[in-house]
Amino acid sequence: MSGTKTFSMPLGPVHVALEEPVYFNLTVEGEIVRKTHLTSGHVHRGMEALAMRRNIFQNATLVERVCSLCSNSHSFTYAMVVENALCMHIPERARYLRVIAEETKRIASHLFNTAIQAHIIGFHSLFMHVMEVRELMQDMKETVYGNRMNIAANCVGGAKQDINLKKQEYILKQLELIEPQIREIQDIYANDPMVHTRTYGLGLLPVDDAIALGVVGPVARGSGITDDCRKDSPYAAYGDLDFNVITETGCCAWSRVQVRLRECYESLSLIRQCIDRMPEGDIRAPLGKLTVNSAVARTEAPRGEVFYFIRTNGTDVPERLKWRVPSYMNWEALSVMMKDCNVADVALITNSIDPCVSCTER
Amino acid sequence: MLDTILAILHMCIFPGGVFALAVALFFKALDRRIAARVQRRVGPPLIQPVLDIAKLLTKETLIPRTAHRAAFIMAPVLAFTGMAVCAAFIPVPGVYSGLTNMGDLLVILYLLPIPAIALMLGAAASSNTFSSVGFSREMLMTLAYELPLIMILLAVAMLVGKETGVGAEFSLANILSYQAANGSLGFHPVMLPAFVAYMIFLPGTMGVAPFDIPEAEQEVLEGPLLEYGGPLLALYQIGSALKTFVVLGLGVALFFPGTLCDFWPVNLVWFVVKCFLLMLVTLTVVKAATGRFRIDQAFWFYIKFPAVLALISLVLVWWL
Amino acid sequence: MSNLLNKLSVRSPWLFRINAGSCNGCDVELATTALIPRFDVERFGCRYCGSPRHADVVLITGPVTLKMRDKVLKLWDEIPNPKVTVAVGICPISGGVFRDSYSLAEPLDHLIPVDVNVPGCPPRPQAILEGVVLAKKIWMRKLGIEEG
Amino acid sequence: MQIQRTGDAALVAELGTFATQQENATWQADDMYGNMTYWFRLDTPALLYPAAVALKAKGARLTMVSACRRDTVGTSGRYISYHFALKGIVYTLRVTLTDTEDSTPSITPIFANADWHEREMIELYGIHVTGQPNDNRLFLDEKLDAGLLEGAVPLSVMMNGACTTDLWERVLNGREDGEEKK
Repeated sequence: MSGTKTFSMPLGPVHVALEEPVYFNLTVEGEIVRKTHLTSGHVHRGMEALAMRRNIFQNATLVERVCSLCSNSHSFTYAMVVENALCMHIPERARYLRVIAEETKRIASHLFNTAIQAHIIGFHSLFMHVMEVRELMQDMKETVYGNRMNIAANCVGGAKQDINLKKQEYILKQLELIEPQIREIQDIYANDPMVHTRTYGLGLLPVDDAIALGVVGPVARGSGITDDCRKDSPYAAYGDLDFNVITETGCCAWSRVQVRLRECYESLSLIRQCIDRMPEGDIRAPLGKLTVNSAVARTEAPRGEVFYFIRTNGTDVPERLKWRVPSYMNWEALSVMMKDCNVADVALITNSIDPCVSCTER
Repeated sequence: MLDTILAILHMCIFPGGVFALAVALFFKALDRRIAARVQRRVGPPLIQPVLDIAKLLTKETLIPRTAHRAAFIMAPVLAFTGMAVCAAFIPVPGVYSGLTNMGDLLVILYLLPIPAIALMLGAAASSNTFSSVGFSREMLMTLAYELPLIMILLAVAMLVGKETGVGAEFSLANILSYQAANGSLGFHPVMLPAFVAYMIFLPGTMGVAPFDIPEAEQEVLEGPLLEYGGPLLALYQIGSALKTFVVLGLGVALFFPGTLCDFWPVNLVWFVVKCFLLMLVTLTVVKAATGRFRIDQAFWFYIKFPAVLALISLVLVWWL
Repeated sequence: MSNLLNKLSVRSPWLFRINAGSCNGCDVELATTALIPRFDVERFGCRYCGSPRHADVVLITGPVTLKMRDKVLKLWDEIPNPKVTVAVGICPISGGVFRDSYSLAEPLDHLIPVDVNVPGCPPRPQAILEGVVLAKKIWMRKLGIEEG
Repeated sequence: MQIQRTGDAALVAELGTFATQQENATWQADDMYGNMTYWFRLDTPALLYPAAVALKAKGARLTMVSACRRDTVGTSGRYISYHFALKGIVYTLRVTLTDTEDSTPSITPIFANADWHEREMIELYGIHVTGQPNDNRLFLDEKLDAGLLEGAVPLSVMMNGACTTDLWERVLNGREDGEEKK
């Protein structure tokens, strides 16, 4: 390949491998990337400004559309932060209902990311297979909540809709169907020679860098950091449920996918436990008193920790609503991962942090 | 004079031109259809490749302002004509013995890389960053798979030449008649590594998974083809379809040219069936079951496996 | 002859998608529609292409943000004629939940002629499929062929 | 079952020393699940740096920085809240900017991930961050003014993405007409 001449290669903002517009300017030497410069902001929709002009109920709809892949995490955390600011206590049943919705979205989101990885390495059959399996979760969301992406399961004070016995049976049946398929997928991603060659040892993020950059979610856990809000500061029903925090020590793209797929098993078990232990009762609590207050809330979204901050001033329009999404923390890690990588791997490494541009740029 | 007219007819109608294109497009449709079935989908109708080309012909041709106009237009034309000529050299055992007085393996060896060269020319002419990455990838891939190809052809030529006592036999017609007398080379134990090497060569030269690196949609947005659209893209597609016919036909001619009887339509169908089986094994199934290599991985893969396999055959032929 | 080609051509719509600042719900559904066996757009002869130069039907999602506006227009210009534009989701139509934001440009149909709207947040894959089928009809009309 | 999860007492005490000596400068609150949150109002923005060093020494992680609009505080000055997480407990340092002290020190040297937060603050609110190494735009288009959320943006500018009636006109006119904008 041509000597030491470098040239700059734009990647994006519209690129098939990236679901969303983001613009990398790569300085390339032959096939090796020497420098990456990221230009973002294509999906900046000024949502925080919008949130300060809408009331707390309208905002529930708005924040759900920060990003459709982790939409539930946003409405979930938003509901929590408002409840914290208003000093509300939500009914026991709602706490379990929220976990069911969250874990359902988590499985769908993890499978989607896994599928996209197969797509990027050009493994179409595997990609279609994973998407088809994910479709079982989509069916479940549509049947239970009425929408395939933005399921609107949460509202301030509890859950929007109850899951009756018939739906519970249906959910259990779907889980029964999906579990062996996820096991099969995990086996393929762990052992298939092609997937292994392309992803193992790719996009290394050593533990020290991971800590310094404050990465969260499967990216941190793929680098061996045990960090999970569901365990650190239990919320909803997570304190009463049994699950493990999955970690891998490979620090590479392969490990991150393994973390995601193994987390799916935990999610399946969490949904089953919820259906098993869910108490009868109300699903919504009455609204608390609007005062001048500040509150924070954090939850573990599929991509990592979501953090919300609210300042209320006694009216129904929040004075400040600010959130930070997991991808926001993980983006910076890309510069470490992409050090001297191959042009062919840029999209693959980017995908390995499960980037969510619309979340990050709001 | 008559020879020339006949040669042109061979290039335009049979086995090149119309026939090759019809077979190749039908294969392509079958390929997509079978891949779809493997993935539990319905897949496109069998006429889809024809529709695609018809559609491309109706679209407007956009030529980027920064592109080198003449080279940009010439490249797909070159790819198409190169392969149309090459297809005429492919013998159909029991029906047609190739252009005997001018055609031999060396001509095919020279003609085969034309689509790749045309693609590189087009990529260079379109002056686009992704195209130039595609260009360097295409070049590396060509280097990677041409090496085993040369050794495979050499092994075949040496074997036949040795047995018939002429040193190295490059005439396809003679290779065919040798096989008709002594059995197919594919069943010859010495040639087995070379045949396997040829099967690995096929996906590389056709640019399908796991070697679809130069045109990787997810990495370099179809690379060299990025700036092409409309009729020019159609020419590339026709050229690529013809190439499918050429490489499959060549494989059948070199390794399994056996005929069923003396009735030519039967032999024609038998030839097409063999080509199809070769495609099924080397292109369709492999494509459906793998992802894509990185360019360096693919390069070393070709140096490690097909080149070594072909070399084994070559050395064995030399010694035995 | 050219009439025949035109008639054949609409059976091979190649799709290209532009994300103009969407929350990626529509994009995920587009990927689902396109690529999973259950919906399989390939049976209509569709194919997703990586280059705008190969495209016939362009699917645009998201409210058009200021930063994406010029890029959307540029990409749209690079698609050879005849082309059909499909706006997927409620955002390109009105801005959806993001309307009134300082960061949005204009609704999509102020910028480029939109042929088909597929409303929904996000639309179901079946709705997107119908959008593509409608796009084929409009393409025929643009070519001057009667439906039939 | 309700378990109180409280923070590191030593850290809380140490951060308390940076807080204002006025009333209500430090407070704590727990949510319905028993997770405690700690809030500290710092005397001057300059104290942010040593407080961040103390948090870093304990191994805390910066989770978010949120700035507020100037007019929300009343006359002049505004809050910036720095949220840190340590072992599941959130500690928030609140800095007040006034007319006389209108800049905050950059904590990027301590927490590498503060970079984006600070740049966002600069471009959305026009806050001065002293020592911020990176002055590129993060999200906002060049066409928009920095400090956009500061509040002084005319409504007409804010509303340029306003919805039109186009869709409904189209629906009402009926699709069969085949009106196509050329």
